[in-house]
Amino acid sequence: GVLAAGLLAAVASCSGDGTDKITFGISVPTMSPGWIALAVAEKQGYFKAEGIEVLPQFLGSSGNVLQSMTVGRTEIGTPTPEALLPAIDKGQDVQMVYQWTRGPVQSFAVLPDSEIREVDDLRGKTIGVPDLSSGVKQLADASVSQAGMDPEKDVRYLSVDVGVAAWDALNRHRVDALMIWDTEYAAMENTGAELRYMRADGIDDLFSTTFAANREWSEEHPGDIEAFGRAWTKATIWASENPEEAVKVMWELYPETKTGRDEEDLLEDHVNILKAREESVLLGDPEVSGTWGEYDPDAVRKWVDFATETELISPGLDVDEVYTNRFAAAYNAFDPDSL
Amino acid sequence: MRAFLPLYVLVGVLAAWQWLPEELGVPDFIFPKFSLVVEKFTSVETLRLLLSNSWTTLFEAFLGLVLGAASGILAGFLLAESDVLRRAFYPYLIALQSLPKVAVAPLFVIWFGFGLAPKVLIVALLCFFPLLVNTMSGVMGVDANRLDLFRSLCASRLQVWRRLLLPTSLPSIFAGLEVAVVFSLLGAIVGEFVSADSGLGVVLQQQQNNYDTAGVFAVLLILCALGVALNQSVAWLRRRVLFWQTANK
Amino acid sequence: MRAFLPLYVLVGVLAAWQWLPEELGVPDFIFPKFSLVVEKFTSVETLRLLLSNSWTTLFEAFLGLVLGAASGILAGFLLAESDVLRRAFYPYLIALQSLPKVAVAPLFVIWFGFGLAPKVLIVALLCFFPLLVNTMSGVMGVDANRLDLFRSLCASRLQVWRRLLLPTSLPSIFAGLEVAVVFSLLGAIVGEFVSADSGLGVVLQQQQNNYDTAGVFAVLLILCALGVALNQSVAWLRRRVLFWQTANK
Amino acid sequence: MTSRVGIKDLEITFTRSGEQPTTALSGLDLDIEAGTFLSIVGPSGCGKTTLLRAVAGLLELTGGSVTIDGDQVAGPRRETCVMFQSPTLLPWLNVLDNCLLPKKLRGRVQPVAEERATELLVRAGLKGFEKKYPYELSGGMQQRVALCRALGTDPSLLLLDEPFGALDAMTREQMNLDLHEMWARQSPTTVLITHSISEAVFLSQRVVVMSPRPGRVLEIIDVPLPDKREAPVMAEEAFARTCAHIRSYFTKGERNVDG
Amino acid sequence: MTSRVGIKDLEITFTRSGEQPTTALSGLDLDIEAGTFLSIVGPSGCGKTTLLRAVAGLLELTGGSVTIDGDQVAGPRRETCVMFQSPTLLPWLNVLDNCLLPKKLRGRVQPVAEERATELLVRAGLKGFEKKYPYELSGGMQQRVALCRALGTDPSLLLLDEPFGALDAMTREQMNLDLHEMWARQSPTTVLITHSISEAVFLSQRVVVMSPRPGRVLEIIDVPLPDKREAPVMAEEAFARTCAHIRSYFTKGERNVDG
Ligand SMILES: Nc1ncnc2c1ncn2[C@@H]1O[C@H](COP(=O)(O)OP(=O)(O)OP(=O)(O)O)[C@@H](O)[C@H]1O
Ligand SMILES: Nc1ncnc2c1ncn2[C@@H]1O[C@H](COP(=O)(O)OP(=O)(O)OP(=O)(O)O)[C@@H](O)[C@H]1O
Ligand SMILES: Cc1ncc(C[n+]2csc(CCO)c2C)c(N)n1
Ligand SMILES: [Mg+2]
Ligand SMILES: [Mg+2]
Repeated sequence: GVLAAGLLAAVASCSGDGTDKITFGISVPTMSPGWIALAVAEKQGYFKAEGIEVLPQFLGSSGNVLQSMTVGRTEIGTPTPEALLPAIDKGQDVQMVYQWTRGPVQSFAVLPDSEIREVDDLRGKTIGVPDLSSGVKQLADASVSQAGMDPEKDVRYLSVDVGVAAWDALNRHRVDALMIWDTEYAAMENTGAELRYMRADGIDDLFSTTFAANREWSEEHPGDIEAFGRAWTKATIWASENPEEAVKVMWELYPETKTGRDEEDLLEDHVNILKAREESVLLGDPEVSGTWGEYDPDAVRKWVDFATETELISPGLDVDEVYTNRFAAAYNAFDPDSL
Repeated sequence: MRAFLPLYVLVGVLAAWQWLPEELGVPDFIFPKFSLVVEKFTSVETLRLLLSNSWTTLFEAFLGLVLGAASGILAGFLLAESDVLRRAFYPYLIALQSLPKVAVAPLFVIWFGFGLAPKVLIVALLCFFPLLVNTMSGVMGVDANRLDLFRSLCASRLQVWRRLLLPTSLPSIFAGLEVAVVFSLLGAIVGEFVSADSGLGVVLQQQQNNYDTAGVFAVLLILCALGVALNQSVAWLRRRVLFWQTANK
Repeated sequence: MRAFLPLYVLVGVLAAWQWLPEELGVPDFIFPKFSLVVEKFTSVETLRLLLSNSWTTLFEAFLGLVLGAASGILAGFLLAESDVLRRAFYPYLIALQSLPKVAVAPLFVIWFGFGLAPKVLIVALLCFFPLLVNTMSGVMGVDANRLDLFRSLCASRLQVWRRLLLPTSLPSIFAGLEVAVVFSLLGAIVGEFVSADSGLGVVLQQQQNNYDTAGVFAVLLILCALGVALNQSVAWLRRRVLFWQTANK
Repeated sequence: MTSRVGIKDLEITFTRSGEQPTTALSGLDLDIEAGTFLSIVGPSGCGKTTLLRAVAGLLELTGGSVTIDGDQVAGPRRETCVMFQSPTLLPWLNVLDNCLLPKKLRGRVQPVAEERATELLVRAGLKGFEKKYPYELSGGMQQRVALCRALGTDPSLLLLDEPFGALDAMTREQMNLDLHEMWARQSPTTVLITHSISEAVFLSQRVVVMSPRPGRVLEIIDVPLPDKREAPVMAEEAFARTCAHIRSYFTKGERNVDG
Repeated sequence: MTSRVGIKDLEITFTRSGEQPTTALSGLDLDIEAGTFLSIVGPSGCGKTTLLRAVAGLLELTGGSVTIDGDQVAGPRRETCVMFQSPTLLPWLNVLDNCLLPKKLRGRVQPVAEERATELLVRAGLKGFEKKYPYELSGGMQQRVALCRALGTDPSLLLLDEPFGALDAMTREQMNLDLHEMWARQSPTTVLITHSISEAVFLSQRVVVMSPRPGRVLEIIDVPLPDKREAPVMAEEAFARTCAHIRSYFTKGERNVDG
């Protein structure tokens, strides 16, 4: 009884009081080079310089992040749109506030010698996805539909997890193609795997993981959001310019990520993964255009339309309500050369 | 009055489930109230979906339970029988148990493919241990006089096993079974989480993903009901089989 | 000869682990041979990492075990004591157990925060049931004559509990503990898989990320070792406490 | 420190669903005056133990009533002490702790209680076995421990179910004398079940002879001997006569044990 | 169908680590000729049960040797049958199945074996209880079931540990006669532990008197009675004289029960 009470007390005290502490809920289970900006911003003091303290929480999936946001345990979360839009549709009062991955992170992959050349060739084939329920599969469905096939009948899905299991399934021809995402493919290639990628035309604009915040909180703490976004931007830039340093920073702050091969190989591997993620993060060169974290209204509309079409959400969701660009100027308000 | 306590508790639990979330202002997609969950069971389509997937999960759980329980009981007798065997193999069996199922599930998928096998094996692995330990513990508790009786009658090891140790350890084995039968469901779900094309675990993930919390709760409710039903079947069986234990109370 | 069986088995297992993967042409990142796993333990840095994370996991497992076991034993006695209580509450406890931990772990994180609490609770939930069932089963097996003795001495319920039912059910409780102590590790890992910043579950996932299968096996090896050590501690304790059971064999 | 027991029209039937019920006792009447030493003899399986357990409040009656000092017996009572037919020692307690169990259940064990128990054990020939565990004792030794446990409680109603069944003649005689002495000193109402007719006569003021199942009282025999009993009593003619009278019940019919 | 038992310099000591060892038997010599009926009497705790268990091959000897028909006893033997001091019935078997257990362990139970067991049960006064379970029986009834179980096995060496301790005088006498009759018919070598001196003399050809612990043989008394025993034998002078002789061992010292 006493113990339980103690635990609950501990729980109560760790839920932030909201001034300068921001709990950042992340939709993957663990730290990875794809999220290296987090480590960099911390280590380089970008968060501190902005007067905020960020408490990162790896929550495993977008759903968990969103739920955590509803009960106010997480201020800023990193859902994917296919999880976020239905939540908004169901009445969760959240808003996209920072455009992070500006394009899709996932694509089909096949072995180099596969007879599958384009998405059309997938007819009658088996596609490996991390699990049958993930957003990955929804986008796979969409891609297959784009190519004029019926995802229910013309292809088969098999859940193959990620990592070794997924690679092994492809390699042993238990599946004909994989549908996973950038950083996972990079990790596979790091092990010497050779992959050939394909993407359906129609889903090019469907950006992936993005940052969202509780609307009420963001109205009360606009400064915190701006501070966070600016620090994140700085870290992203720094990491893209100093990838090796960035990886070492990650190792330092997250020592458990430094495991596996010897240090040099691992450094190369992690830089590769980081680079893979940057393809979507740096898409359209936001540095040049000064549009870090800013949403392209058309891209958002495409997403909402797509979600409506695929019955993820009911028709009539107001596009302007799901995102805001009002903090975007602040994200870009710094001197890149000062980094 | 006291006889009605179970009923009161039931009503209380359901009432709390119905009213508390609303009272506390918890949104439906975080903790849906009871009526919303019940609604899930009113659509024929949903019912059919739940039914067919429950069947898959139950089947995996059942196969794994039979496999795990049978080998657990057998191993329990073998290890209780011989000190040498116990010292030689028990540590490895414990080691096997200490492998987190969530971590080995992907390995199982690699080794055993995507079919029934990995799920059944995970269930078996989870059910094996309670029966192993409880069988051993039951055998240890055998009355020394009865053992002497059998020894004096020159009973073979198999006879001692069948006519003395088995009945003696049955109460303990049944306790193990009561635990294992519930764990078998958990194991099937873990297996389905990693790789499956049907089963309640898949439905659960899909509904989580669709933000259909009431659906998630409906599946959890089904799992609870299955767990209770399985457990109570074992308890019922125990009362039948262990008549001499309940009768003299 | 027979006394050396454990040693032979150990050597056999390790030899198979070392040579079989190569013989069968299994790639290292699917099933690394033993020497590769051992190598993991040669770097001071890795060792330090493993040690500190083992500590986290052990701590969670231990807290949860204490919480779950204590409440399981207590509930076991209460439910064994009263038929009405059992009928009123046992089904809910089973229902609670039937909730797949992998599915409720995220809910726990949301309800109880990111700290120790959700992991400890998952562990407690997992450990609760074996002890509940085994305590109840142990109490049921009490000798009717001994119960009459206590009744004839007008012993209070608490006295019957403390001086008769507790010692009587100790063998069964220890069997439950032996199971629970191993499950406590599994629970901690499940909890860490959902949300954690340290612990063997985190290391495990990182290694999976890095395709460091040898590292995964190293962590699994540690978990096995911890499981065996915990289980053997309980077994050792049992032999001490249950001296009257082992002595007359 | 003594209790009066009244048994009226007692019936006890054991039923197991789907089986023929067994009527152990039926229409049994018996009054035991306060402070009496009463023995019960009867064929094996006639319901002696059942009667004892009914008086101890350990059984639900299916008919009739049992009263102690005028109160209906509804459950075990503090002033009653039972020694069961089997020793029923707790395997996790050593001999001394087994003896002290009743005291422990009634509060803290005073050093004087421990001395008392040790003394009883020594008188029972168990010196040096205080720290041994039950499984290290012979059958007769276990029985003696159980008796010591019962005698240590100073009850006002003492119920003994074949306390000396596993003892040799001499130990038994010695224990008989000890029991008599204790009864003479504190005169608890004592009910003794025994298969030894001479023991019954030697120790009791009254002997109840029971019929085969369903058990009833055949006769209540007043023992025509002085209250103070010592070994020479057994040589008296009245002793032999009473024994013979009781024995006649057991040899009357040819084979009337059990049904 | 009979066995010769030889016991040489037998010593049995029980040790528990950290405790003082108990020497139950020391330097015990005894030869039992094939087909003899031999009884053992001695104070409670003197080592009778221990001796029986050693002969049955259930104990590891700490010294000396036990042979049956010249073979060293290394474990339980098929031709030996033991009846233990406590009934040791299996609670999950009914009375008849408990009796048939030895047969079951030796192969399929023939209908004739079942008839035989039923008959034994009837002779033991347990008619109508064949389908009851042990907890539904009185102490004495359980003991009779255990005896029926032992007698049903037709052993060539029969070891009985206080088989009649919980029986009333009359049932006991009847069972004595039954046992004697069975022995006379099949003459297995029989070792009977009893606390009843008259029972020992009535049934046996020889009576062994044991000393208090550590148990040794004090005297082996040949019973000067004809091999065929019937109730009138007890009236003979030789019977009374032998009983008195044995009893003298139990009354010699003042209080020499146990240590
Ligand atoms: N729990 C029970 N269930 C069913 N029948 C019972 C139970 N206890 C006793 N009996 C029956 O009641 C009758 C009387 O039993 P009880 O134990 O009182 O006999 P007893 O006189 O003490 O015999 P003994 O001298 O052999 O101990 C017996 O026939 C027995 O079968
Ligand atoms: N398992 C054991 N461990 C330790 N000591 C034992 C054990 N069994 C018997 N003893 C001791 O050996 C001695 C002889 O015991 P045994 O049971 O042979 O006596 P017994 O002659 O059969 O007595 P009784 O007539 O009371 O049955 C006793 O002092 C007893 O304490
Ligand atoms: C940056 C980032 N990388 C990977 C995932 C994992 N993930 C889970 S579902 C899904 C589909 C997204 O379109 C992806 C990619 C993530 N959430 N965010
Ligand atoms: Mg009785
Ligand atoms: Mg004995």
